Amino acid sequence: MQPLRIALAQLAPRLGDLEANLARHGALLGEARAGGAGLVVFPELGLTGYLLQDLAAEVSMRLDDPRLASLAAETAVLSAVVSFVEESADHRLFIAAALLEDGELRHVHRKVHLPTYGLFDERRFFAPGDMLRAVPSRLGVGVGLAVCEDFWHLSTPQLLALDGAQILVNVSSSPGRDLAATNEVGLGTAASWRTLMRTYAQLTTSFVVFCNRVGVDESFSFWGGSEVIGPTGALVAGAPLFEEGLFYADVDLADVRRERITLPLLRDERPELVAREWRRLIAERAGLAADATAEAGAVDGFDVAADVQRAGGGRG
Amino acid sequence: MQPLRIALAQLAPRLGDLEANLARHGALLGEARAGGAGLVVFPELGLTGYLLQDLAAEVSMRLDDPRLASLAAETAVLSAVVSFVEESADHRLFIAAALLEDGELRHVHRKVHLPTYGLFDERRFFAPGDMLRAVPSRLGVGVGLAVCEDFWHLSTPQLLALDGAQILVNVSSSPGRDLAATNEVGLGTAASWRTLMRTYAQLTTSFVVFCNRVGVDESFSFWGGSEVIGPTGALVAGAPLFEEGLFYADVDLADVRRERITLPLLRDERPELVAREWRRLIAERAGLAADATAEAGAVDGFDVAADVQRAGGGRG
Amino acid sequence: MTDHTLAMFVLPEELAIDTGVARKVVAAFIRGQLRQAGFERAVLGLSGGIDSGLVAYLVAEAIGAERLLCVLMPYRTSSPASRADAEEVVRRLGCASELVDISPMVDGYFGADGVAGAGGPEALEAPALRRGNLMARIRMAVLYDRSVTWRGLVVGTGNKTESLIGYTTLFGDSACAFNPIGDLYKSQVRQLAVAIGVPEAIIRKAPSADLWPGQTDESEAGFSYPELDRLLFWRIDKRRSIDEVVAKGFDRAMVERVDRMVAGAEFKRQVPPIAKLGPRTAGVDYLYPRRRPGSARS
Amino acid sequence: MTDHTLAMFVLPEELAIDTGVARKVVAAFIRGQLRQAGFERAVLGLSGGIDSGLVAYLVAEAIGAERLLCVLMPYRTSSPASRADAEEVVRRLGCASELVDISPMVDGYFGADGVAGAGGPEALEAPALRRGNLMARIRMAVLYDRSVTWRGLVVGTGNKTESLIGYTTLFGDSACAFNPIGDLYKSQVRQLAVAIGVPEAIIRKAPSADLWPGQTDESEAGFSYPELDRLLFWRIDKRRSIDEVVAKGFDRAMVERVDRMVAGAEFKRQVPPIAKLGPRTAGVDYLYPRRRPGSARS
Repeated sequence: MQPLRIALAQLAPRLGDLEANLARHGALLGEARAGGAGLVVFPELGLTGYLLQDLAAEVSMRLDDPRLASLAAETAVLSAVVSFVEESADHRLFIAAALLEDGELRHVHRKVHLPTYGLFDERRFFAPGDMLRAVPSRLGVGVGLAVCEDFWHLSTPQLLALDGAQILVNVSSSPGRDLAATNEVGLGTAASWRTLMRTYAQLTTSFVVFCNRVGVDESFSFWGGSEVIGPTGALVAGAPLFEEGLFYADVDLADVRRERITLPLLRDERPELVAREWRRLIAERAGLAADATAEAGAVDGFDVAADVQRAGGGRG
Repeated sequence: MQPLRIALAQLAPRLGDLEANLARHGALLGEARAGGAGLVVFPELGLTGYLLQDLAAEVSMRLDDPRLASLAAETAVLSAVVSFVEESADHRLFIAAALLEDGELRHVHRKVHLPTYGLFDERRFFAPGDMLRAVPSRLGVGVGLAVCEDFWHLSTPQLLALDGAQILVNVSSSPGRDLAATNEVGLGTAASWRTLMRTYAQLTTSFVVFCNRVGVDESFSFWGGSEVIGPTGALVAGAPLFEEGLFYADVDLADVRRERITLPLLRDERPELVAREWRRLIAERAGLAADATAEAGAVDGFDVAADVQRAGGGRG
Repeated sequence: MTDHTLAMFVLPEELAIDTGVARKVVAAFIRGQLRQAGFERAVLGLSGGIDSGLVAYLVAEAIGAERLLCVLMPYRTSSPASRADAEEVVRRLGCASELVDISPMVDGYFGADGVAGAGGPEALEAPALRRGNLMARIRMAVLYDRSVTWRGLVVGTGNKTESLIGYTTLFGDSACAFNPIGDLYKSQVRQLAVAIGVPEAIIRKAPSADLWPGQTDESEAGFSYPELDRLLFWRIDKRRSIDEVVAKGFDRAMVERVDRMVAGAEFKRQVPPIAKLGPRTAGVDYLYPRRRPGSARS
Repeated sequence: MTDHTLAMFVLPEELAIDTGVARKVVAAFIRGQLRQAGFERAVLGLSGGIDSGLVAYLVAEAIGAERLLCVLMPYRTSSPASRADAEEVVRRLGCASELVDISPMVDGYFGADGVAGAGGPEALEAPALRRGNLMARIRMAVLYDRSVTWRGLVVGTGNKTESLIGYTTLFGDSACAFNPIGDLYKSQVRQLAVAIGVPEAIIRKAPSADLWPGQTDESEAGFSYPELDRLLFWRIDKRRSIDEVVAKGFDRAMVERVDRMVAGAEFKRQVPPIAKLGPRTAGVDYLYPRRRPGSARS
């Protein structure tokens, strides 16, 4: 039994108001500590609000910003994930999620996948991160940080889990939409997220901690519905839709070991095969290799073995 | 003496009206042929207009589109560069520039650098290309195609020239702006473009052919000012600002050889060194190597030899 | 395709929404818009129709009826039944209301009883559409004046169907500080109106711009709202091509006509373009959220 | 910092533009906007001030004066000098003009001579700002009605300075089909007005919204246009921080005040937000150019 109380800080940040949001984060950290939490997770851009546009450069912080250090100082005997706009030395702006532990900034994940389609325009204002890494934590397990859209690419949870994460943390600012979709929550977005988080927890046999904001930026209403999913893919606890608050989930970290013995999917991963196929795809896209999936007559490409196909020359 | 007449088709496309623009391209090809041109260059997205937004998916063409074949059919004993929205088999949309020669589609360049900042939002609607390649042409020299923003990254002209291009063709939809900038053309954008095209021509000792559109899409007025620059960096011929028309430039392709003997910059390029440094940068950005430029105390990083720096461990 | 038929109207199955979630989202939206702007109250023009009636209920649910002012702005030829319906909404909600008869302003321009107004003799003969557009703009001007005296933001009441086909007056009924129902098709407005308790008479009656006696939207447009809503939903929200919606059973001539209406109304849904001349231009490369620190009324 | 002083006004050096290029861009913009919308004519409200005067000249240069209608819309207390200046522009350009006295419409709402109008007795005491806003909106409504009879698009006449600080009436003077000078600061408007030949009297006089006799923009705002334009240029176009512009010599209190004005006016430069509820919402994830094949008036 390795019990851990996780606090989901499902808050509504004030758009562009860094000072107010910093104060609110500090207050919630104190409240969560009093509530017995060992890990507190805040949503994507909880310190700044989401729809910043040109405000992004005005609320950005360097990693040595004293305001971050002050916030980190409130994490004695506590782990917290907070999210903000990070400015690098060469003046790129990133959507960052940081792991704060025991008073220190332990690790920073820069959002890798910036959605720039439909209602999202992140690439216009932000640079993409270049790294996906799990990090050891004071909780005794590896933690993998991801931000919102990072989880809409299958490679993210897979790489983080293979890199040693046993808790996958996704912090999000997911706007509610598609009210007409027929599903149990009455909101297309929420249903999609719930499906994929259960899939990731089960396939990586890890805990998935999802913290999504609430409140309104411009036209968008963020739907909350933060959740903790166990390594079997079953829900541990979920926060309500659209309601602000601090919501708790009690987990037994030993569930990870039990599930990984029972369902050894990670043991059976094939990193070499997968990396080789990625290299092939990259070479093909760069025109350095013939297309082994035979774009024009795809049936062959999907059916025959790769070496046979390559001997045949593909599409050329 | 290897004379070539280049026609700059500085036109104002009709936004979203593929049929009208195809007809106009066909007519101008005929006119340019009658005018003695051997190479006709049309602007970026000349077949569709620039500010397409969600229209992009409605005017896209597969490379086997019969309308492209019809246009190509009008290039007997002629080279032409045209630009349109290309849809790939996996439904990505690209801003494409194609070299049409002797009735065939010879080469397609997919815009690599999609500006998504300030007044540009290309990444929201388009996928970036994965390749930069020079291509042999019926003109007897290599041609390197680039689209607008591709030229705001120094590596583009350099790679194309090293890959064998002797004519660098940039097709653009550059919106006029910054009227208050003090310079000889009264338009900040135009002055920047002129500076960099002269630089590229001189440093790659190649012809630079720049075709920029005119006309209005929404708030944007495109400024034209198409140009042909010789391999010494000197202007051969330029089209007026903001005026629609077919403008000619007569060049002697033998100037490339003369200039490359006189100023052997390409001979003196250091591909291995440059590629090695790119690999180092990529590894550093991915956290796989210590930062040799010592971000925190940058003075050391810029002054000392790389191996000394690396031995010292950099920033860690 | 099965239609999901309620007692009062036809609700196409694919358009049915979770009204509980919708009310939560809309209430949070209304409160958020007011708070960010530094306001506590709201004002809207109540016509007696379902759109403004629904918005009145939504605003009352979000911030309390005591913070809502409904302004009734009839013209002398406006339908008395509409006014009675509007008054019933005010009575049931218990919100504040004001009556502003816009006739003197409208007649001051178009003239009346054969006497020319400011618009000159020609304007005496102005057709109903011109009159309707001027009235919509006069109502906007009145509403914005009332927004000063009531110290409340103007809430928009246009729905998605009319916005897409352009059945609105630019700078008239479409003008507002924010719009809680602009992403709901007429059929969804009806569904939500039933859920929140808008008077049945208002839900049942045929939608009308009330430009002349007996006018209804559907007779004028030539197709029914459930039909039009479904077409727009498949064409726009679900990105179906013309051929694909025709294959679903829609009439090609209707599809093409609606396509033209949607394209022709694009300008009504956007800010007017400014010729780009300087280094940084609002809406082009100067992009800020509508409300940010320092932007609320203090 | 050296100021580039012309005879008629102060033109800060960093704001000087190439007026030849500006006229080319603006003329192409005006022609493009009309063509794409399927129109050949234009209409604008001519106040007698420099902004609308300049736009009249620009439109005449782009499409010919015979395709331009200038509408003069005085209220009974409007300055007769302004009207004379507007008439001089019309005379010099040789364009069509119409005079619409908006007094009956305005008085129809606010009342007059102690007799209440549609706005009720309270409105008799409405302060100048409320009156000015209603007048701006009434003028918009008149202009849009004239746009129907003249078959021309409404051309906007607001400049960048007033748009940034919010010195405009939402859905009033800022309402238009397109705006050729919205990206030019007041100082640049003056420079271009000199270049194109706007009458000197119009260029020389102090800018005023004419809300009350003797009102001028600069006395009301408390700073001069050249000073304000330079500050906005450095803060916004050149992205200088507050500290950086203070280091350039601007007064910190003025900088902070102007910053608040710009932030507070953000909503005037954008379309009203719609609560996002459906899969695809205009302006959010349904994004089309204002004009596309099928969208021009046919």
